[in-house]
Amino acid sequence: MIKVILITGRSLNQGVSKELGKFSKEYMEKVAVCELDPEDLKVLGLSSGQNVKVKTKYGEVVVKATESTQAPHKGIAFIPYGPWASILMPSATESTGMPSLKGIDATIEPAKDEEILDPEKLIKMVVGREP
Amino acid sequence: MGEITLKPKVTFKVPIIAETITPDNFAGKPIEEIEKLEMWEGNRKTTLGDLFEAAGSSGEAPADTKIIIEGDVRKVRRIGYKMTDGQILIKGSVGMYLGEKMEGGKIIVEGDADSWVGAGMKGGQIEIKGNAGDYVGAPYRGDTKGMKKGTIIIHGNAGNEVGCWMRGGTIIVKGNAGLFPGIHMKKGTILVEGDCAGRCGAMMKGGKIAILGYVPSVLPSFTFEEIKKSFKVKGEKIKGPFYLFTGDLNENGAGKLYVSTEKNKHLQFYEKYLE
Amino acid sequence: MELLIKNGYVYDPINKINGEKMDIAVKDGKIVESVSSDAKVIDATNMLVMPGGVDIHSHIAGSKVNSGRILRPEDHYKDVKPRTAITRAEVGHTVPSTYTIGYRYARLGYTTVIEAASPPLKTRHTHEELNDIPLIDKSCYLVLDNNWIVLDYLSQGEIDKCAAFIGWIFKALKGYAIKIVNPGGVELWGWGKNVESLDDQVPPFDTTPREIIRGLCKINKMLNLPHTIHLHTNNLGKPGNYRTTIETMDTVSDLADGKPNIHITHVQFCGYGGDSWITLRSGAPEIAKYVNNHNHVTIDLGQVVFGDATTMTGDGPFQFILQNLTGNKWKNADVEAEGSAGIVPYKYKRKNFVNAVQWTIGLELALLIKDPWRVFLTTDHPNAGTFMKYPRVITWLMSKVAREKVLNKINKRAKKRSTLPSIDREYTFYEIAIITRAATAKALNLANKGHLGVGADADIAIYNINPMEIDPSKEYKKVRRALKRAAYTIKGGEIIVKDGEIVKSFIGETFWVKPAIPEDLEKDMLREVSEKFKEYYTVSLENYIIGENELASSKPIAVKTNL
Amino acid sequence: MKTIRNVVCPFCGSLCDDIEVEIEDNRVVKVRKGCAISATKFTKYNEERIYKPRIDGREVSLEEAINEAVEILANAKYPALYGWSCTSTEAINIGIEIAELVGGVMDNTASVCHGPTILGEQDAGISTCTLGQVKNRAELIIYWGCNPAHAHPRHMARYSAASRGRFVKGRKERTVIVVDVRKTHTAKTADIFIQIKPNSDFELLTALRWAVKNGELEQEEIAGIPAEKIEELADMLISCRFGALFFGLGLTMSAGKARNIEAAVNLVRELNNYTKFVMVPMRGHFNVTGANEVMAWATGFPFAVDFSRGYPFYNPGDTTFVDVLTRGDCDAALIVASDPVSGFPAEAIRNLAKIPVITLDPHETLTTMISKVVIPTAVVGIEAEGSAYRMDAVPLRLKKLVEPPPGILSDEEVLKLILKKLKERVK
Repeated sequence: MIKVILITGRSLNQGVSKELGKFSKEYMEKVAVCELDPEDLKVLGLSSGQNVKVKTKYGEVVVKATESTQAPHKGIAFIPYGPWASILMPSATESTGMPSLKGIDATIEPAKDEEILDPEKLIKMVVGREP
Repeated sequence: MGEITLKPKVTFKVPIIAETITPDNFAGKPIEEIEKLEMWEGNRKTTLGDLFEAAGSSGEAPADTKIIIEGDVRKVRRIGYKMTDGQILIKGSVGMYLGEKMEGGKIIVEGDADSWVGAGMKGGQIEIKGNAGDYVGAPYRGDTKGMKKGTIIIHGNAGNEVGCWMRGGTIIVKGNAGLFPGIHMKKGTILVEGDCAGRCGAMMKGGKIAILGYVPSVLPSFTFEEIKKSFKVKGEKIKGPFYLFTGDLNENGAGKLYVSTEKNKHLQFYEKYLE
Repeated sequence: MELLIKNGYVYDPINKINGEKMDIAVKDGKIVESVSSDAKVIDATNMLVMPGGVDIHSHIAGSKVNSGRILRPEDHYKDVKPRTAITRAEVGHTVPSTYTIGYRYARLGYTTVIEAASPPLKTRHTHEELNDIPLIDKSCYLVLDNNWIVLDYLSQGEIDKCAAFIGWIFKALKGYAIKIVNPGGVELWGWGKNVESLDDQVPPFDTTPREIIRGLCKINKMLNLPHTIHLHTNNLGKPGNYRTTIETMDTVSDLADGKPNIHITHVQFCGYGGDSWITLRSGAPEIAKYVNNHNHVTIDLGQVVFGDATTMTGDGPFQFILQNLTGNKWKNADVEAEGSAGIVPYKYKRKNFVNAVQWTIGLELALLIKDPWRVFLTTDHPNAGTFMKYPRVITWLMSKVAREKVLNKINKRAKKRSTLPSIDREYTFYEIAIITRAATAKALNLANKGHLGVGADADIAIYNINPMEIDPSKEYKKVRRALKRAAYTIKGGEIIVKDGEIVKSFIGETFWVKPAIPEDLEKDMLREVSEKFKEYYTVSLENYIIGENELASSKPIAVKTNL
Repeated sequence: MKTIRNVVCPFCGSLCDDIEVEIEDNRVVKVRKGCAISATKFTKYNEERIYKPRIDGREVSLEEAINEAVEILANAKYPALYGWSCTSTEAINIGIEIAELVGGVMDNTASVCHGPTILGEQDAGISTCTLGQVKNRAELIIYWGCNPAHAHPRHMARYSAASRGRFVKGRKERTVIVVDVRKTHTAKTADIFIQIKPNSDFELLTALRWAVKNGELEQEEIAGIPAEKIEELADMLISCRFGALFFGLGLTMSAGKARNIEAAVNLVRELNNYTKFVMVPMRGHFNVTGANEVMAWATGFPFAVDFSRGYPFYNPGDTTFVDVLTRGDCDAALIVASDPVSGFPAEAIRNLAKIPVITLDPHETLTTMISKVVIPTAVVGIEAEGSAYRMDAVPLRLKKLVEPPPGILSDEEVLKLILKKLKERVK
């Protein structure tokens, strides 16, 4: 397990796959991911493409770890905007209207055999009922 | 002193605008008139009597009128709006804008208070036994008329921007404070007895801020002056020692920032600027 | 739909009617000779009847105004009115919402208002807001003096093509007149600089403010546009700038042919004597003297009213100076190849020397310029105060007592330096009708506005005050009260205001000029312009053009040009 | 087959208006000039389309759906109307009147992207410009907490770093600085990359301003950047002829939020005492700026407007949708052209799932999944026209290229029907 600062944001892949549909295979492939610094991957004993569990004070989610193309950023993990990222975010906005979607303390641990939930399962988990 | 007790009739879902709950509006009125006072439940205009069980009798003048609120009023906003005298005691937690533009009297909250406590307050005293939200004493967006007079005491923690655009008065936070205490401050005093998330006094032009606990750093636009033994708030001496900074120099400000030396060893490097 | 307004005291200067007791007949939105017996009758006995007001210079719509709204939430909180069955919610004080602007002008008895400065690239935005301003008719001036294509053509001396371009731009963007804002200075503001005189160079263009003004004045005549060039001077807001103002007026005097050929706007802001803020004095006497001796000039006041204002102009460098003086929040918004805009909140204080001098300048101009047909009432809303203060300004003009009451409260030094206390002139209702309606309509060449003759648009204001009995000089408070809330405002033959309240709401017309340009000339010009567009702009020429379908109620005015 | 030129791309805030599309039997078959996202948007807009209105998952007629929506909105004591950044200005304008009529909270997605930019502006102002000023004049360009290479793919080529203008001819004549927590693909193209510690932008901006004012920095390192480096940087900013700062959610979402923007505004304002400097927010959705503009002219406030008492009240933090949801204040919601469920924090989503939600969208989304009423609409900019505002508030006209599927109306048309019914219903 490693401690990281989690940031979220737009990515080209997220932008393109979004246009293919929120329930498309591509969207899940490109958005249910966590970009990590190669060194951090090493520490976790993982290689690109294996699953990790990301935990914050606010929630946890399983996504696919990928080696960042924007390294070095040891200790910083990136997840594109989307349902997988938002589960990890605080809802408090410090009375600004804006949740803190960048710079959250998080931990990351290997989760090779745990499944990545598709959007439907994810929402079911969040709202606690069949959508 | 006359006492009026209010109890919510139901658990509120949508926001309740209750700016009519003030000793000024209650004083000299029989219950049935108090029950007619206007309130808003979301987008429906309604009356105090529809939303609250009211009992007791008010005093002749605001000064001898005490309002006691029981039950959950976290959705109830603007209690004590522009009140000039008398007392409000809230036994639970309360919603936003408590004591907005308050001019006198006293409000006590036994639980927590949501954001904008004492927004643009002009006098009187507010005491929160629990925690307070963000923007304690602050004005609305774009406005520069922050708290001018009076005292706000928070026994728990306070959120971001305590005393934003403050023009006078005193705010005491006995717990921890979030980011930006005293931002845009012109005058007055802020005392944080616990830790502070940082960026104290950003863009301040004047006034005094003291942090007795830990601060991650001091803004680069503040300059270190000297080590001070103590800090005065409302005549009372608070023992230091403190690092004293002046700022915000970016605003040509002359605000004073006192930071405990013991709790902030990581700021020792400033001492090289002594002599 | 027929209306008969009976027994009112009518002030209709264009038709030389001066307080005559008479009836006004209305049919299908126009003034007519007579109406049938089943016409709805409005009893205007002992009331003041005038044409609907015509505001020649007000900032009511577009990117600059909206930036002011966004910048100033604190301006809006206290000035609100809930939605009614007829009206949308009202909100805003110095920078109100579009709906609020329409309702408030209508309550004052105004029925036509022109947005004073629209940068071409953002004129689509201006029209989207004009579409949402109810009741009044409106239009907008296009800022063209710092436009690169105009400057290229002027530097190269290609005045025909420049005229063709400007003619085309009115058709393409649906504007009404040529607005000039600190010519040359605003282009240099692109580099954080400014000009200081009419003869400074404006690199990289081989031209000067003087040449730009003269060029556009000639083009205005070539295109035969209904209004003159509408000019915000260089050096605006600087002590001593009254000299620049007079020089600017004089630089086109030789181009005049008996009619006005230049309008200098909000002259209060460019009527400063002295050489610093300490030695500041009014330059109004000198300017008035020039105007009295030259009939090619018209002006409007930009009268200061004490209290809250929001300064917003296309004069970026001026706004930059102002934010440094005040330390207030500052928005600057430059527009590629066209100009700039700046916004700074401001509060005019009686006891402030500079503000007090500014207050005297506007009134001195109005009182020292003899011909009311060439000096118009404005506050350059919201720069010197909101248009809601017009009734107050009118009473200052009609009553020496009202002026003295304020004079006794303003900064002493300012009072001592001002000639205002020595001026006895008091405006009559007839003259007020001229400077708020008749003269502005005439200056805009709006044949159907500003008068009540047969064929005119039935835009009528009725105020509950008896001009025969009242003495405005003494009872100015009554006058102010009456003018604040019209007894009736009639727009296009519809009663829209009764006893100061909106009783009907609809969207008025947006008028714009459509100059006829020789085809081949337009073709040549457009070929060059589309090339320049690729280099200068970030949008395509096609997407720059605004379709007539984008206007809620479009009223093109065809113009025969001398091209 | 016909070719349509100068099409405005309805994806990001860059609103590129030079797109060429080829239409064959009411389908876009080819896209030229657009970026990868644009090309996908124009050709794949029929993926996961909704073709029939739904109530509780059951297909119904448009009229039934509209009646249900009207009932929900008319009965609600505190309805919220949210989204609006991916539809036409005209549609948003009707949404505003609906909110006013039903006494609801009208918020747009700006509150979770550049809302803090607006809050910063409301305290300090902003020195900004249209993108052509940058293209024609900017010698120095900073990208701070934004990654156009990914989020606004053609921005650098058309408007900024590599654009060709009248006075500055291209990338070689400009200095490009990137400030970010990661070496983004934008950073890789920069002349200078400043890797800043997360959540310390405010400190760096404050230090830069102090250095510009020629003040002495008493700390050796700020935000992970050595003091000398900061002073060097300050000198560079002062000595350029025209500088532009582009900033993104790296500033608006990280610790300090609106105050980060205020610090940037103050830095730029300071720089204007020495040279010409401007800043432009990198707005995300194609018409989020338009949502702010039309709300401002109609209500005085650019987002987060509460009409519950009949007139507009504004206080982000109170009247913003995420806060309204998190506190569980609203009892119904109308979502237009947005998918909050895929982007909002869990607690907010849980509360949204508890109330009746009406959603207008061309496509299946996570939000339509939890909606009681779903009304499919046309894709604005492809199947419907309308106005949209670029990130620099330049208004452009979106084109209608093809016919929408049979029976599908635009957001504007559906909202008009709802408003009409509401006016009869609410009296």
